[in-house]
Amino acid sequence: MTVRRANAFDLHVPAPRARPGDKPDFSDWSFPEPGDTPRPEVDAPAAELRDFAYGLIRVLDLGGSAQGPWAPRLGADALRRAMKSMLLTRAFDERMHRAQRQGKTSFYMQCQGEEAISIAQATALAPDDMCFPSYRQQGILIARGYPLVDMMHQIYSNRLDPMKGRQLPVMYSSKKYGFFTISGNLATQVPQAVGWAMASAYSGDGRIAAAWLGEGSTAEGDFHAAMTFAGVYRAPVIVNVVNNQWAISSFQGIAGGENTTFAARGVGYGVPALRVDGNDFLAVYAVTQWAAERARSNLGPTLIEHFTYRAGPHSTSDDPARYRPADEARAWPLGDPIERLKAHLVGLGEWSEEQHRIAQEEAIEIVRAAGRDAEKVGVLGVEGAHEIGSMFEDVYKDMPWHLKRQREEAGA
Amino acid sequence: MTVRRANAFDLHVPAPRARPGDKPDFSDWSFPEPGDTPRPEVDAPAAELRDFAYGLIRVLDLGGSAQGPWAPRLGADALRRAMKSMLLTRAFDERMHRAQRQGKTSFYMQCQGEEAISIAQATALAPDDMCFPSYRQQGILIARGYPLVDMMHQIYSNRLDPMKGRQLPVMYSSKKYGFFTISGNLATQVPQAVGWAMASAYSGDGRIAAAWLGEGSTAEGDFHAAMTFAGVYRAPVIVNVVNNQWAISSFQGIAGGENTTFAARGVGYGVPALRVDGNDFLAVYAVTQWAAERARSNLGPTLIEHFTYRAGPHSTSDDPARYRPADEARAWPLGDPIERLKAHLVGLGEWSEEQHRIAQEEAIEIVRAAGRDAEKVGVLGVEGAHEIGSMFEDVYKDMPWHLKRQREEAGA
Amino acid sequence: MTSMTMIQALNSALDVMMSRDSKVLTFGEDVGYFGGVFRVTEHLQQKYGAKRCFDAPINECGIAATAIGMAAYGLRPVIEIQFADYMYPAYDQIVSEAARIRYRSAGDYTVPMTVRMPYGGGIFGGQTHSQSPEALFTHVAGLKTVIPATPYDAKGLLISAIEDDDPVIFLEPKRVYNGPFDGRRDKPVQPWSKHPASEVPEGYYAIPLGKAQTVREGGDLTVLAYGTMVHVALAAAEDSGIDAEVIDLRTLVPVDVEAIVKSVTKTGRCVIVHEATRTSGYGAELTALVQEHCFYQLEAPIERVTGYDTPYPHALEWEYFPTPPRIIKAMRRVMES
Amino acid sequence: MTSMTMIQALNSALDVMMSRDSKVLTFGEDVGYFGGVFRVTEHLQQKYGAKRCFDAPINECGIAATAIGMAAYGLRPVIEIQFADYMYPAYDQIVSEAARIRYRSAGDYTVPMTVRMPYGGGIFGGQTHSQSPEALFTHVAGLKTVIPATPYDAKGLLISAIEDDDPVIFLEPKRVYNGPFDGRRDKPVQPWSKHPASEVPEGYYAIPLGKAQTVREGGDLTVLAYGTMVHVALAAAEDSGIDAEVIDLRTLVPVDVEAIVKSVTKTGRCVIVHEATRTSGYGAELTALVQEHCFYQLEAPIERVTGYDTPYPHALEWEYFPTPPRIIKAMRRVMES
Ligand SMILES: Cc1ncc(C[n+]2csc(CCOP(=O)(O)OP(=O)(O)O)c2C)c(N)n1
Ligand SMILES: Cc1ncc(C[n+]2csc(CCOP(=O)(O)OP(=O)(O)O)c2C)c(N)n1
Ligand SMILES: [Mg+2]
Ligand SMILES: [Mg+2]
Repeated sequence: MTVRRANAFDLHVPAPRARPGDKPDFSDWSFPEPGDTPRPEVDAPAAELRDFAYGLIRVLDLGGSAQGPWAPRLGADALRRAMKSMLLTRAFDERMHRAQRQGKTSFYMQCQGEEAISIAQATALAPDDMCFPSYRQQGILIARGYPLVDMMHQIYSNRLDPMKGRQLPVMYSSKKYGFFTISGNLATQVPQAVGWAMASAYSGDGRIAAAWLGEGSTAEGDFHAAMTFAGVYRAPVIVNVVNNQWAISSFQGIAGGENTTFAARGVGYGVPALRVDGNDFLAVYAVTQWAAERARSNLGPTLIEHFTYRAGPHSTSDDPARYRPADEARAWPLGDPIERLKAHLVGLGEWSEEQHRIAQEEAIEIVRAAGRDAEKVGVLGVEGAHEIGSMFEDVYKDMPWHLKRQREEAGA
Repeated sequence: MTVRRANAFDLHVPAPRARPGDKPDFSDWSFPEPGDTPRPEVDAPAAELRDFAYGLIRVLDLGGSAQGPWAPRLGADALRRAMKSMLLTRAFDERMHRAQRQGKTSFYMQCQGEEAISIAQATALAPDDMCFPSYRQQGILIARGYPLVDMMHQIYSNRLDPMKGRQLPVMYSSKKYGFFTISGNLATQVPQAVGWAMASAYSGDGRIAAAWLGEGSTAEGDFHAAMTFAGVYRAPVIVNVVNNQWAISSFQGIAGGENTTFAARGVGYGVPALRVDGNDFLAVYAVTQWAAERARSNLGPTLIEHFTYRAGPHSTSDDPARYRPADEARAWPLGDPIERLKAHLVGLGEWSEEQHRIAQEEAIEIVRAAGRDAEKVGVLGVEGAHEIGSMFEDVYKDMPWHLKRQREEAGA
Repeated sequence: MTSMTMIQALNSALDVMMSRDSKVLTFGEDVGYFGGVFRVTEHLQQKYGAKRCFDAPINECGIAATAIGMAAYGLRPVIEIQFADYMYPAYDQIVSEAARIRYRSAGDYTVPMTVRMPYGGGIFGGQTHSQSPEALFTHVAGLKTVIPATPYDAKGLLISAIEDDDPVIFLEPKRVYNGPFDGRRDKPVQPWSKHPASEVPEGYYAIPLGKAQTVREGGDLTVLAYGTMVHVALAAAEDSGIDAEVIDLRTLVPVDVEAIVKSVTKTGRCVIVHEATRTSGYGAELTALVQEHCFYQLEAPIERVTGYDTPYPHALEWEYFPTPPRIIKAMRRVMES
Repeated sequence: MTSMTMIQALNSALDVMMSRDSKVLTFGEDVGYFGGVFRVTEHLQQKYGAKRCFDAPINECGIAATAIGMAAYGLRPVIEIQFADYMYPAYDQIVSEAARIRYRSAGDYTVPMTVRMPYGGGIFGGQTHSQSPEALFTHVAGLKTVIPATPYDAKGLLISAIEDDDPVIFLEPKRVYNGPFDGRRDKPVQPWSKHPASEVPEGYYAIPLGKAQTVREGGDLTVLAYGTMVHVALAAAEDSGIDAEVIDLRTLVPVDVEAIVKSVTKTGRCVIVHEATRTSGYGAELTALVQEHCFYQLEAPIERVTGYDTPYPHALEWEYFPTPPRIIKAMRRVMES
């Protein structure tokens, strides 16, 4: 029998590398070199793919050249389009963050530093593949050409808000653009995506589903449900874990990141899992394409961990300087996704500093114009933007007696 | 962009190897040989232990000799004690199953074929380590010497039932014996065990916790919660997945067993995971001892998958011949745990057919005697076994006014 | 017309809908090959294939969530939660998601799913096989909650639930799955075949949601009940000698307030019966509705006969279960007030 | 005595209990270093160490479950669910486990844990940051449900909750965390320091669970309220010119039925106010209780002023929120009946 050692115990509570006042230092981190990771066949058995969960697929080196077998064949036009979407996303975030600060709405969430993920993935997926995003994938809507002004109407909860002012800002929904209605409850969308993919497989229509959640949200039981069902029924779905190192004030160690990678979760279910540099547009594009091809070939789900950094605050409700060094984002060893794609395009001779500056200004101008239009319609809090009666609609397809009565009571 | 292949899809629904009418055939299964698996140091890093999740730790060969580095040093007395507990457990199950059939109670659940697991583990754990069982670990109580007659009182919901007739049969509870109150809701006990272990670590008292759940129950979100918290806080806990191939009528593929092992779930969290032949008493003892030592050395949690076969029905409420070949249990390639320990003891010269027969008869007699005592007190449905008023007790520590009023209403 | 048990009627509803509409599929724990622990989905896998009727992992959250995804895709999934007691892990998906997706997306996405669950006690199932959680659903805007009491209603209501474009919680009174138990434990068990409401058409028919049914006419007192308790209330009415009107609500949300008001306006007295714990049970809502609508007609306090505010006990199950004598006592008190 | 906001008072309660009893510890999402998104646990990690105040993974089920395990071990964990809207994943562990462990083990194991959660709307939080799920707890035997309305009560009740040997659901009205909002959006915001109930002793004191408080005496009508709605009800009483008695229930289960009955017996009229959706809300239970106990004293139907039976909307938040004018309308109707 094992020997009892009283008081040998200690409750381990993970702590991040640096807190406000500390100097962020990633110098002891090391990553596989760009180009070093092999690209397996999409029909490789999951058991042979386990190592990918512990590596990091990289294509762009920090100088901007594309390396190795994962380098995708993407034309310069497509890359420039993607660049413009990334710039638009960043400009949009900046303006809407400011709009909230100016009291024009109640809440906003940026995706600063994570733009490559949604935009590369939207580029790799078919336009009618179905997306089940979290609140930080506005890039998908932007890349798919959803009108910015409609996003703003939603954020302002104004008269033209497609969600009729019912949802918190950024909780978009668009069936037409293959974008599922965002939930405030973390991770619930992931098993829903699996169900959608099962339905697609059942119906044989060839569309696949993709879901996104933060590394913090992988702790939720819904993620486990999603992985279990996806594995069991081999659903054509891509589950994307965006590991941006933070979940509000909690570093990724609180979600289990001290013990293994988040991609390793996939290994646990026998689901192929790839870990990718999320700030590397080309790598994200390439792994998504690989996973999509797997799904479309009836080979089932893939988990992708996007290794990135949340450069902005969690939302307009928090100040990250209270829980992490203010300059940690700048110290991030894998750079900024826009700068890295820019270096690549410039290196290819397909882009220039000047073109970049103009594109940035254009993005700002497009956002400004959309902002003007949206604000003309109204910002949050304009009386009468929605008639009271609309509050009682869409609870059910047909309004039952008790809601009719309550509508009357409300004077509508 | 990937090519759309409409109608390439198919919804995969796992199906077992054999259904009623089919011949059970495990001839294509292969396992590592007894003794072939190395025994790592308890402080080996989780990343070096991954392979153990895909192997099978075996000590006893089918002839009954103990092989290799996992062979534990356990004296013949301890082995004979364990054998007697296993025989007692089987005799107890047989009688109580019959008692339910005779209408003496509403429900019963056997652990036939799985006796080695709880009894080897109870032997390896310290008597005051805390157990969070599912409904199939009656062997722990029996090995720890909990009075059989009290188990029967519980099963009969009679006047002396320590749970006052409140719980379904087999839902035991005994703080004194380190046995947590069993829940009807699957897997809820697993994260509770982690919390208990965290409390123990916080308090530094040197006790560890262990939890059990079926392979089917690993699908529940509570299992994910347990693994996440256990990993993050390095809780001194052993999580035991009893993979008995079936969850009522669903084979283990419905819980994800087609894609990888259940031990692999641990790999997903970076938690060391061992896979063991659950019908091999010595192997189960050895891995439990290893995991307990890890936990006691402040090295955190271990997951153990016990690979076994549910030889009986799920409970008295079902007839397994409706969903699996009636002779599948007999075809199980890893034998019966009692027979295998018996062969070992006989091989050591510490046991004989005759001793076995006597021990079996003794077990039956002990159970019969306890049964007589319990039935004298009463079986389920005896009027007045519990006074009505007791129904309102223990909802809260102190009875609030509304329960007092309801008690009056009930005429108590 | 065939005589069916409630199990058979539910099975027939699924069969009819699966044969009419390839968008209907059903899954849940042990639902596939085995046909469900209560056998409601028996033969459906054999008839429609494993892709339309299959086993699910033991994860009620995942069962609900994947059904939501399927419904958003355009299918009409019918899921089984093995016992209502095990719906809690699915509660978030049902309450925060299924119930709100139409509203939050302003009709962009909808969730036409049906959640079947056996509920209620009287089978010596103990505290985790006996619960009646209907009030946890009636409080949630966006859900409809339905409880049949007979084979005929079970089939017609389940068909309506499947055809409904909103999520429907369909609670099945397991105590009367195989026979119309009326709470008289001493009387011999009746089979459904002796009950007129076991005459069930083999084909398609629908009973509209939101409509109650008066199952006994009476002038002195109104008893509101649903599920198993309808039979118990009828027995109580019979044994009491009181001229009681018994209303089977059938749908709890939206409730048929007109039928309730009409009856209580006539009788001036009301007893409400359910098996769930009393505090904040659905009986509280019914009490509130009745007193809001019929205050001036009420001649006595409304009484609730319910499960007690304790977990469902095993040995004392019959002390917990609202039996005819308990209901009669309440009826007398209300009559004498 | 210091003037404290409700946040500070709650923080002080935790501080007092952690310093008195090493068995008290607290955890939840962002609760550790950051001190909670509403800052209720600020400085506690710095003062008591990371082992007594720490961040948890985003898994409310795990937070509740590990707390149950700790409580079974003998500690007194206090957990924070970041918003009440996110309690659903923890619901099974709270309802099926925490609430029943004492009962099912016949007292062998107990669960002295406190579950803190900010609830309620009025902060433009939309449907997943505004819910009032109290009725989902009041229906569950084995739980106590507490809702303070002032800093003084918040501290005294939280201390009692932590000391209680049963699981306590402690709902915090986040709209009045920083000031006593009374529903008059046009009036300047008052800080707590202007409110007498912000005078809070720095040390230990306890307010017994199960006791309501009459916060305004009156003879014509009783208003029952809790949390934020206490302040709104007071404003309504003031503005209405009606001589209303306002009762702050403070504990919902076990509710102080004596205080309610005494008041309604005196006034003969009753209005109930809560923010949760109406159907099957806690107001239904209060209505049922009042009519059961005071039927012959009631001179008018009891009215409920509540959130509507819809998800909590974002833009129309103030149309949804039960404001003084809505309450006054109901008071008038009740007075004129
Ligand atoms: C069920 C649930 N619990 C808690 C929250 C509160 N919450 C909102 S965002 C967040 C952090 C999420 O972090 P992560 O998943 O890493 O995503 P990120 O914000 O980094 O993109 C938390 C705790 C919630 N929205 N839902
Ligand atoms: C939350 C929950 N869902 C469903 C059930 C019904 N149920 C009881 S046992 C069981 C099968 C469990 O199988 P497994 O975990 O493999 O354990 P085993 O019975 O094989 O020991 C099911 C589905 C339950 N008790 N709790
Ligand atoms: Mg994150
Ligand atoms: Mg099993």
